[in-house]
Amino acid sequence: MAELTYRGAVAHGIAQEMERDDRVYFIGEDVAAAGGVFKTTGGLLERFGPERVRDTPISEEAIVGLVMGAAMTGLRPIGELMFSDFLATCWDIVANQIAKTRYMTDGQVELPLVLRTANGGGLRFGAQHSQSLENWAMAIPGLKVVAPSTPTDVVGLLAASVRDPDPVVFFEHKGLYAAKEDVPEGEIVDELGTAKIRREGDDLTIVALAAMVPRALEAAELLAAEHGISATVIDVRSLVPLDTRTILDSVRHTTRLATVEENPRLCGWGAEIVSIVAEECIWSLDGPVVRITTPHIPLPSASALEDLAIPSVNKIVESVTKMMV
Amino acid sequence: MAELTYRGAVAHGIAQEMERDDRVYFIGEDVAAAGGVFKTTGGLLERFGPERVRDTPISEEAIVGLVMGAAMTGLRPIGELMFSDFLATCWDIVANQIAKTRYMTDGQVELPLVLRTANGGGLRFGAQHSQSLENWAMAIPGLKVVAPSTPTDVVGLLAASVRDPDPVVFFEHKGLYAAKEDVPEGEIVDELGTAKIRREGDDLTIVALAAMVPRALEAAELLAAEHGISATVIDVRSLVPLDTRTILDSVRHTTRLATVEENPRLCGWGAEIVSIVAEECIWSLDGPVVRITTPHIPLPSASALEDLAIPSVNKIVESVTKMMV
Amino acid sequence: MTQTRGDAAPDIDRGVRLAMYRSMLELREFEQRAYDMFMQDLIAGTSHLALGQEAIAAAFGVAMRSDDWTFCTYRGHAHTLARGASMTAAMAELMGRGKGLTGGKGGSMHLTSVEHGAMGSYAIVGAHLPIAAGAAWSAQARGTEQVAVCFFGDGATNIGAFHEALNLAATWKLPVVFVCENNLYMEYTPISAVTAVPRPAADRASAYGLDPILVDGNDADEMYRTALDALMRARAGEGPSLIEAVTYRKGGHSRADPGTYRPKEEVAAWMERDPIDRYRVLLLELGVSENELAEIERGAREAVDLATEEAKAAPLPGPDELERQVWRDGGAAWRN
Amino acid sequence: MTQTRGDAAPDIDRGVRLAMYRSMLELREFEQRAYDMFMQDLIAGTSHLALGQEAIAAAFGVAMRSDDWTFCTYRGHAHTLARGASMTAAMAELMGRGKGLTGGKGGSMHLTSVEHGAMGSYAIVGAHLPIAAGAAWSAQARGTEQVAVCFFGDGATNIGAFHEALNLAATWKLPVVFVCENNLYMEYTPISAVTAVPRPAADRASAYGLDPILVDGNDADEMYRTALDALMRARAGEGPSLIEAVTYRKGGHSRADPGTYRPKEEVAAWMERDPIDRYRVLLLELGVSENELAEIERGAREAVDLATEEAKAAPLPGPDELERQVWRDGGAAWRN
Ligand SMILES: Cc1ncc(C[n+]2csc(CCOP(=O)(O)OP(=O)(O)O)c2C)c(N)n1
Ligand SMILES: Cc1ncc(C[n+]2csc(CCOP(=O)(O)OP(=O)(O)O)c2C)c(N)n1
Ligand SMILES: [Mg+2]
Ligand SMILES: [Mg+2]
Repeated sequence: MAELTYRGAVAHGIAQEMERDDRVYFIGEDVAAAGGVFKTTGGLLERFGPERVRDTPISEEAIVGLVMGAAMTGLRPIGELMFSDFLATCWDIVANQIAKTRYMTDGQVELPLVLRTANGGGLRFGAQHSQSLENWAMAIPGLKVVAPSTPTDVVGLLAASVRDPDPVVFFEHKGLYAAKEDVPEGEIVDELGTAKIRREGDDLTIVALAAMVPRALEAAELLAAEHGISATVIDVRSLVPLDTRTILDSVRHTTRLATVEENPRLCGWGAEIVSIVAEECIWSLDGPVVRITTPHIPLPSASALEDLAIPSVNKIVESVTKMMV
Repeated sequence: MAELTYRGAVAHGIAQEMERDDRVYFIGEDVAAAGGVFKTTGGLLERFGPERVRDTPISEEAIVGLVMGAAMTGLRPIGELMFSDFLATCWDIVANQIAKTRYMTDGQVELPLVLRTANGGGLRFGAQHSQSLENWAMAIPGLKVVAPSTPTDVVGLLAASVRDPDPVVFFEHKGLYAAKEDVPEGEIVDELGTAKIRREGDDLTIVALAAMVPRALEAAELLAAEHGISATVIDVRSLVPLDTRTILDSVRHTTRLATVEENPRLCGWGAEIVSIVAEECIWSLDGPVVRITTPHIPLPSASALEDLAIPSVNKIVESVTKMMV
Repeated sequence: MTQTRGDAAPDIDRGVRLAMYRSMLELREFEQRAYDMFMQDLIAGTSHLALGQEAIAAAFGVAMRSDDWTFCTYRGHAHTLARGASMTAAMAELMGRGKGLTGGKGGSMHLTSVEHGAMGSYAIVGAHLPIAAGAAWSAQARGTEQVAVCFFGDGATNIGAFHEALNLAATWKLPVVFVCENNLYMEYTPISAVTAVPRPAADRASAYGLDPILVDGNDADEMYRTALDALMRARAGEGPSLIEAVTYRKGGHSRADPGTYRPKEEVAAWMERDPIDRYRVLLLELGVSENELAEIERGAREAVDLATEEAKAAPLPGPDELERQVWRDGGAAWRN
Repeated sequence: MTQTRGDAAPDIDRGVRLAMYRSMLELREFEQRAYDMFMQDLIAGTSHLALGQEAIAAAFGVAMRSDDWTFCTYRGHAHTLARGASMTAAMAELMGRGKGLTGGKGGSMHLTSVEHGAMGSYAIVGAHLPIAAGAAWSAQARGTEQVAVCFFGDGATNIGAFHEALNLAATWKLPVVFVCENNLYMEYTPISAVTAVPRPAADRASAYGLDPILVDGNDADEMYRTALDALMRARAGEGPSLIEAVTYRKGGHSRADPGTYRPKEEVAAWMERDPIDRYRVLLLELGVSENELAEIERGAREAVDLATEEAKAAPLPGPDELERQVWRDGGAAWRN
């Protein structure tokens, strides 16, 4: 067991896979010589050399297109998009090409690739560098979507993503980069499509993702201590494939559901989960559900405003207690 | 009253607004000299001249960026994206710039612009020319989102969009271009954010959009005739602003809800509406809801497959009768 | 037209020339047949024919190594077939049949035959340039000396992906050949009306440190020499080429388009420069007999006849095909 | 460096020169203060300073007409202030105060002051080039002779939006001036490592039918002449210009970056070419007195002192600001 930050887990995870499989290559802006603007990829250039770890120009379409073309011809490339917001600058290649090509070619073209990107708010970077965009990817058939909340999960889910034969968009939360954890020695390989129950309770199921997981857990402690409400907290981890079984089982047990999303309100993964529940186990519900989200606004930059926008521990506690009346 | 096609209503609507307001300009690929690849904009060049109606290169980022820059400096421009799928090639300018700029500048920059685009499937154009992408826009705070289902609504909602001080993405359904209707004489101006009840019923609320509206209406007739189920059909028309009042009132009355979406399954506007119902009037529901959608797949090209993918009248009838058991 | 690097190249083999002729004829016959079938409503949707532009696809088809890769557009029947993809499967695909190249999923705009190195037809302008560069990166990384060839239109030179792909390919010296088929029109709009330079590709080469290469796309021999040279340079590690091949469509942009926006005299002048007619004259001059040519022509026609019959007999895709091949596991499940 | 169109221009007015000097000093003082405050944690988030690059913003600020428009990047403090935006409001914005230029909503990367023609700072590389072209289109359409000036970095020349904006602006002859501030680095990576040509902007001008313009971005006079000339051409309907102004950052890319990837000798050589130091020497040579310069310097410092004090005293934005100004009606409602 060694302590590792979420940040450090990224390089650790990439290195584990590059070591294992020489078809794994890694490209992006400022990722090689500089080790990444979030210092997530330091040391990889030195370890694997300039052929396999390479700096690109500011050309997101070229980065993602390169990764796609390489994946269909024998590499297992990883591409970095420095901020998830920049997915918009190459969205055609991601959503229209990468996602659809296996289907359009009836399986002739296979795309074992990973797009890693720094997602999420809380760092006062403003509306164009703080978005939580996992929903964009979730809404596109043909993309797998992963968003870990712990260092161990970064390593394990990144390994699973690299080994997956289909394209994966891997959302790292920049607000979690400093988070630390003891991580098991040796190879770590996790499984996509598996949610994790982080806390067991009987009165309520809270479903959260990425940076919202620690907040949901903290809220659950407060709910127990101050309101006598016992909550299960589920870390979704993977939006596609989605572990609906774990979620539905939990809702059937607790009979109440809250989702905690960092993304803006409309059409988020929370709405999808609520809808699945409303279609498949509405009779298990003992009351209305609640989606706790950022309001449907661009994210503001000022600390005083950003802190109000993104769901906080207090906001979760308040919303849940209000719903549970 | 004159008969007008949905296709003809586009040029009619643009002309009405260009005639009224000389700040309205219109640009896009092949829109001027050629009158549009769907023949929706014929005659505008001749009528308003090459300064106001202009062909662009294949440069979607430039088209949308131009429209944005012009809108903030005194024009009220309309830009065409030939197929909605191409939104992906300029998504940064749409989602990160246009949508966020008013907020980021605290209201200093105003963007009275309209992006028109041909949306939807059914024409055997395959996965990259058939998508229903209204959800992409709905998920972005700062965009208004409109999708008419009739020629009259094309004219009236287009007028409302052009006159709106905020950016509007206007989704025309290419499967409806041939649809005809008697359209009132004189100026037609509608209102964004208003759904229309197209059929009144007591047992069930069906919420539909664009090309799914006529199918939902046909299904409602069959449900009445063959299954004794009386359905209300709501044409949403405008996803942002969303007329939740009309939808919630109807669900409170009928106690059952089905949504009919052409877009792929995950995180659609149907999920949003279902979630709002689950949060705000779950006690009014007398049973599970059903979302009828295209499966979560890219759209296939072959007629035999595409017809299976997009919700059909039969599929709606089947899903509703199954849910109403 | 000038500036081809191949000017000083040795003469072209008779066999190669006949192969190009046969290939051009097949592409022509296939697409003419497809057009007829569209008109008879045996084919749905849309289609973008390369009638008149066959020399480019055929020359590359003959010049490329079998493990090289082709990336093309919605106007990609010719490029795909020129690599050896099955005409029957291609025709079946246009007809939406289950035995089509992509099982009816892709359709006319997405013909693909990976086993022949036809790595896909991309229907959104510009997207496949960076993707082709990616294949070239993989060849470079793995040291295989494979080359990616990427075909696109004049209109594509004005989209951002063109710029990003060219810059990156040139910087990394990737083994990719970018072939701009300048048919003077982007859909219905003359390329000159929307482009800041007269030669949309050749006048931009220097922005990527590349030499301008402007060739007559209706001259099969010139195309072949240019192709060979660019492929050789790519294989030798000398980096990408950007070729502008000037050509012309015989018909409209797509099925629905009669092409009436093109001046009559322009059309007439170009019809005189049909690549197949010209090549036939050349081959006769070079001593190929009328009989031999007629034989090749008959062969091409019969091949298309056969493909058409077989495609017509192919079954429609079954309903369970709908949710297959989203993922490697063969299915479309996004949940447990 | 050469090739400026302004070489033969008449001499520059004393008043203009002093205005540029004052402007450069204000930009310098403001950003140095901002840096200190970041270091004291009085400012959160990130920031990208233009220390060392002030001559470009200052020269354009002085040369532009008051109704011209500026479009800049995340590195946009200088360009915004050079148009006359309030230093107090800019500092308040960096501090996340309610009285900030954008009420705390935009922050350091999105400074905007529409009343001064500062039409926004755009934090995604390349996006604002087509947007600036759009403002120019509006000026052309309305016949106002306004000009849009768009500042961006060397790194931005490799993104697709650059290409699309340049081609369209040139084709439509739009009154827009594109100013590439080539500070030799895109974040931490030398621009030469990722670009196919040595001069990322100047070597691309011909791809849009434009003349190459390469100038010393640390020479305020040369910048001023170049600016005047490009603005005049744009106003006269002669279309866009693409200017490459070579310069250098004094510090790192952003708050977090010590800039250690830059060779020591390179840094030292450039520090010798500080635009303000050089201009001070020039002004003395031209007969401006030491006293007068000291007075200007004191004025700039005091203005920044005052702005800092006022900003510190400004209140935080109230909670009801959160859901304001998504729409023209002032609110954020997306439903009834
Ligand atoms: C990004 C994008 N914009 C627009 C279109 C619609 N479109 C399809 S083909 C075409 C014209 C392409 O012209 P060119 O590149 O010259 O190729 P050609 O069709 O002449 O072979 C256009 C505008 C598209 N497919 N993709
Ligand atoms: C599309 C996009 N990609 C990446 C970034 C991250 N990023 C911010 S600044 C920067 C470097 C820009 O370099 P340059 O254009 O030379 O401008 P400079 O910062 O040197 O002024 C990068 C890569 C971004 N903001 N937008
Ligand atoms: Mg063309
Ligand atoms: Mg730079």
